[in-house]
Amino acid sequence: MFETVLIANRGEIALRVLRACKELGVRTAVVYSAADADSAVVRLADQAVRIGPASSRRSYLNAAAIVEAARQVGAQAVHPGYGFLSEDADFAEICADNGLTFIGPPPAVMAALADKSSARALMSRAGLPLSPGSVAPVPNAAAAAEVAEAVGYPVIVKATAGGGGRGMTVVHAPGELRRAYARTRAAAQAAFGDDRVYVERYLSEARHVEVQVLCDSHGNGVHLGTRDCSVQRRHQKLVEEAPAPALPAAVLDTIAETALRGALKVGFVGAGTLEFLVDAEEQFHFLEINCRIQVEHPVTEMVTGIDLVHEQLHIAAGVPLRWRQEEIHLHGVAVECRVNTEDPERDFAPTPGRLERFTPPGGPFTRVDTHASAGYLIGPWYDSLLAKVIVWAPDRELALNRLERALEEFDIAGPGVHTTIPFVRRVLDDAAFRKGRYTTGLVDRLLAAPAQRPTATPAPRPAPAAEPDVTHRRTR
Amino acid sequence: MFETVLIANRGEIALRVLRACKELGVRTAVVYSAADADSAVVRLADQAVRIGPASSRRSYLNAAAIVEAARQVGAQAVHPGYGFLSEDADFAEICADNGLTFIGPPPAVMAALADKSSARALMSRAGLPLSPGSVAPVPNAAAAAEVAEAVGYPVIVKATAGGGGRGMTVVHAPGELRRAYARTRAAAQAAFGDDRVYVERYLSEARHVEVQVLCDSHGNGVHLGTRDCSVQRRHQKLVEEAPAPALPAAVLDTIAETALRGALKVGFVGAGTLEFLVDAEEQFHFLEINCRIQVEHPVTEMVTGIDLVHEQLHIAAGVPLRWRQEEIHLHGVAVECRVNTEDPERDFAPTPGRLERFTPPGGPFTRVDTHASAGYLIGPWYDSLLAKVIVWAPDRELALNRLERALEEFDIAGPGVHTTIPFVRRVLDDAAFRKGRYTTGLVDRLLAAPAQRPTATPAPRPAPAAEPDVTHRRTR
Amino acid sequence: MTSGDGTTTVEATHDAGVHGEEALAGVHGEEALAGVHGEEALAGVHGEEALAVLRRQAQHLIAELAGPVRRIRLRSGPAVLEVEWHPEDLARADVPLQRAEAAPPGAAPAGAPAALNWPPVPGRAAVRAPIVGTFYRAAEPGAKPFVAVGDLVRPGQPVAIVEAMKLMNEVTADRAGRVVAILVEDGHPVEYDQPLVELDPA
Amino acid sequence: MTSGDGTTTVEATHDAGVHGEEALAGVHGEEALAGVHGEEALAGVHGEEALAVLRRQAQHLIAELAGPVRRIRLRSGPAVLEVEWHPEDLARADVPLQRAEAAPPGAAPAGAPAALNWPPVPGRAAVRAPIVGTFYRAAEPGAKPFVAVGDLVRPGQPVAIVEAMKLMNEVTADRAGRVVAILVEDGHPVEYDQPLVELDPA
Repeated sequence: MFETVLIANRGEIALRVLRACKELGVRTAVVYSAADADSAVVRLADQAVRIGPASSRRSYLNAAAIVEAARQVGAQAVHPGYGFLSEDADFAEICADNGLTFIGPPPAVMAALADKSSARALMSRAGLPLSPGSVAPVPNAAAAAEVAEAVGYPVIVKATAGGGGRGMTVVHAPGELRRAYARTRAAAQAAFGDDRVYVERYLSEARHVEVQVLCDSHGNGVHLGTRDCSVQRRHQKLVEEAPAPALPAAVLDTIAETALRGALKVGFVGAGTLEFLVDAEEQFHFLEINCRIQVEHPVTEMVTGIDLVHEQLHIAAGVPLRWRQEEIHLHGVAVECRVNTEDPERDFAPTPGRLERFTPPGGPFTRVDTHASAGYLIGPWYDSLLAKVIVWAPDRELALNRLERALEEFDIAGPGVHTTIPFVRRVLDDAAFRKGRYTTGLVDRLLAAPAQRPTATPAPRPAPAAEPDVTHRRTR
Repeated sequence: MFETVLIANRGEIALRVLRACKELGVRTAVVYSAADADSAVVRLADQAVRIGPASSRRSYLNAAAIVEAARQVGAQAVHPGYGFLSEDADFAEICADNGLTFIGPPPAVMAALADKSSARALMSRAGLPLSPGSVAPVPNAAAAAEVAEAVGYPVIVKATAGGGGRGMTVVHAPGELRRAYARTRAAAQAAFGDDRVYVERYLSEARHVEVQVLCDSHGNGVHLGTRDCSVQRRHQKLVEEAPAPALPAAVLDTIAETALRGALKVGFVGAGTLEFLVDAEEQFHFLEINCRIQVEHPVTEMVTGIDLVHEQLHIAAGVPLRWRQEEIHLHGVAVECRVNTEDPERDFAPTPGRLERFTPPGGPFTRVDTHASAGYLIGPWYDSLLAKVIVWAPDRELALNRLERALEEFDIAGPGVHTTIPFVRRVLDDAAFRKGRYTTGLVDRLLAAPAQRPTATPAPRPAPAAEPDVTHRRTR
Repeated sequence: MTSGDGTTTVEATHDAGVHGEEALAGVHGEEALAGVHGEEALAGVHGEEALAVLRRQAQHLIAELAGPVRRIRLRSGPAVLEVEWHPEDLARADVPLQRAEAAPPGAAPAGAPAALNWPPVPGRAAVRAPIVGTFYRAAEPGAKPFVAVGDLVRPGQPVAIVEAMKLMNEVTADRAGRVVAILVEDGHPVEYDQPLVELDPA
Repeated sequence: MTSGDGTTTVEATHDAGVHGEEALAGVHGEEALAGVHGEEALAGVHGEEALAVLRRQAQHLIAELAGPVRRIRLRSGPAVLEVEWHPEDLARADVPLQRAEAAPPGAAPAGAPAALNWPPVPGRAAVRAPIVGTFYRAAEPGAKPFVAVGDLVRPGQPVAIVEAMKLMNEVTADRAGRVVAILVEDGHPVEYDQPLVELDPA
């Protein structure tokens, strides 16, 4: 095992990684921006290095500063968390060049998989079913229209360099295609410096099902079952659960086994997630692979008893996988919801501010991952994720009851601070969600329906927030 | 299931019961004293009734006020938690007389088991091995000396009406017996209004192993394995774990099965705990049975996945047990420690005060049960239990590492407030504890050794606290 | 709003009328606060703790009071907290102490019923429930009530009964005064310490 | 201790000598506080929030400053927080703002190194590290240092190099002044924004 690991992230995931390191007896060092000087992870780390100002471009996205910090603290490895540089193959390579173990797949594998189009091609060759559409980028609007005609409308035009909610446009009719194609290319060029796009059939009422895999550096791999993350608003996940509900066990097994085969074929190493869309006919289609720990990894931990960040560290240290597939059992149901400091009533706009009260829920089978505490100042600089509440229960109904109970307990208050808790509670109340028969269309349906506001006096509206640093605001 | 349950307790256990009720869709009502008007459970309950002043004799021990409150809120059942009236057979009977279900065993069973001497006799007839000594109370000092000679010194003189740490005297040599006998009788008369005592062999270096049972009102029962609670200071438990470590599985199984047989034979109903001492030869001796939820019940929940308070409610509502013994599996290891507001450097004196900071640990497989939050005022009136930190891991070493990690995170500060966390960390550091080879002598050994104080500036000493209400300060 | 401590004082004035030269928005109150703070600096954290309690209590108090408040004053031992508002700010008298904080969004109104928010007028006294139970104005059904509005009562005079577990607990006045109001309907449940009968002390 | 906001001011006086009539333990500072509080009442919660920020920053400042402090004053926009201590209370100047709070018991000293506790003397300026890296006083080994104590520097004049990832980042003075101290040893690691060279502004 490593002697010192540098945590190159902030917020709840930095704390999550710190916890794993401490539990394994690894010395912890963390980088931080000037805005995070008072953060919990800085307080708890064995060492902390200030690497830049609040702006993430000059701090958490600053590869040179991070490598310099790793050198200063004598770290052997860098854990990138999620977001920021976690899927940046260049950063992984810079780490390698400086004698640091990047905790993730080898740089070449990352580079191949970060490009969505290339990942599609690789996974298709590895035997994974893709949604109908182009595998290679389409060279021009005419080619795009050809693909769209072939697969049928609606289609989605996606940037190969895009991440999650950004760089994609849904096209409902042939007349819209040319403009959507041009716009997506331009947006992709602006956002990612890469204007290649591809076209695939758009499944509006599908389930987002993903598979957690662990692969070591000796060619072994296991899958840890499925998660359903269909509760999304503009491709931002809000509620996640494991295992995916209301699908036959045989279908889930097939998806999980297929995913693991694909991961092993492309030489994946570490903790990764393969995302699929499952249509109404229970057919599944590969979407993309994420080469890092996911925000929603705790639901898998709770149903398997396996600490995924521990396993990331073991794998990065060269330890062979400690389980065979038949030793991994899923117990019960785990559900996570994200508590973002956003106002669902104002189109989920971020609401920074000082937390005057912050008392997370506790009790049986209830886990909270958060970097916040009473008195914490939510700045306008980063991601609005404030806390994750994760519960476990022997069955889904009890798990949902438990999550409702936990959210009712969660006491968060500060001038101008709003959270997604009221909206999540609407999701948990929804009849289709309760039955497990929901799709990625759930959130739009709820947003279209009139919200039943609690009768409490509305809190005063905050002053408009400063523009958040968007680099970190991608789907995970 | 009940429509409304009245929670007749305070602090973390009141919140624990409230959580269980909410998860089962049961309406919650809670009683509170004037000192607890701002408590979390009062905030979260559907209804709250102020039943008296801070003094527990006039509030949480006031049976008439509690029954009156139950009538006012229309409750069908009363959950007594632990401590206070939870093992008061008279209270259970008053509940029954007023048409309320007392969540616990039938009053007659409780009455028989609350008397330690009677419980010993019943369990002996049920086939449980007792430690050598008298079964019936000893009528005079001469009879006590006779028993002591027969079983060999040291012996312990125990009040039949005693509870945990109170009403017991250890006698090391024949010359001390007469005085110890007289003193224990007098103390028992003063404390419990009942001066009967009995004599048994004293095992100074034994393990405290207890068995959790669940018995329904239809004659079915299961055990949920063992807990080790040997880390005690003056019979107050500080650290508990499940399952009991470093004993052969066959021995643990025998203890658990024997305990369940005993519980079923005496007509026990509900969630109960049978306590045993296990000597160096791995022989086990019945100590007592507790007819209520225990403080340390979460460790059993974490290794079984069964919510014990849910089961108490189901059993009280007449539902047959939902598991057969062979369906109950233990996974991994869970460890709990109690965070009391006491100063280990001043003989564990309570340290009341206002919490300026209170940030409990979070993260994977980490559970915190607490009624406190930032700004909470710890009054001098009640028990000093502030929080319980419970962790789970696949194996014991990782569980202990995780508990250390969690305690390091726990940020508690307020003028004059001290906690048992530094002392618990000494326990976790102890080599014998680490190996699982510890006995009830561990804490005394640590207290005799020079403590390695952290080098931080000592905080100012608080003003002497008001005398706490001792009625609630018994071992559980 | 008493905390069981004999030295605790809480006053609230509902009067929205004119006010004198001292009512310089907040300054008067904060000066009192500053004075205490300065004195207490020598005594370490105790003064701060006491003031924190006062602030907290003031927040609760403001949240509990109905209608615009002009002035509040809290004292606990040597610490004093006093706040006075401008008349034109009456509608937002809660802002400086953040009324929103005292009522967590989404929290059901549990705990103290409205009747515990007492006294409505400074100087008034209350006879309070000695036990949780059912309030009765008369010794038995159909009998004459112990007291009626306008009556003068002596210390020790029975004014009501609270029944708990079929035991009748006589409630007596602890001081002389004129009955201003009966605060609970006959036969309704009451909590411990709930004001039952409002007195204008003689 | 700047927060990036142009209107933020922090002053700390280490002078333990005599002081004038204004030094009435805490009252002066609290009066300022009270004034702000009163003015800000109309502006709603912003004043309170600003003051909470000031209080927090004051705690940090006190925790970071070495030696006895006589007076601190923080201003951020319209909000002001000022505290002044009696000279005989210098040893416990931390009490009113609870120094203990700023250093959680048991927490390892992580985060900002001692050198970030700056400035030691009001009015002094610092040239700070623009990036995390290694501090060098000269352009190359054996060369003459860019500056030495006592030198006068012009705005824009190079005063040091911070090397990061083998790139040499020239550090230049942002104002004119006399070099009072070199705050970091040659070849030692520095964090972002760490004071490197202390200037007495000209």
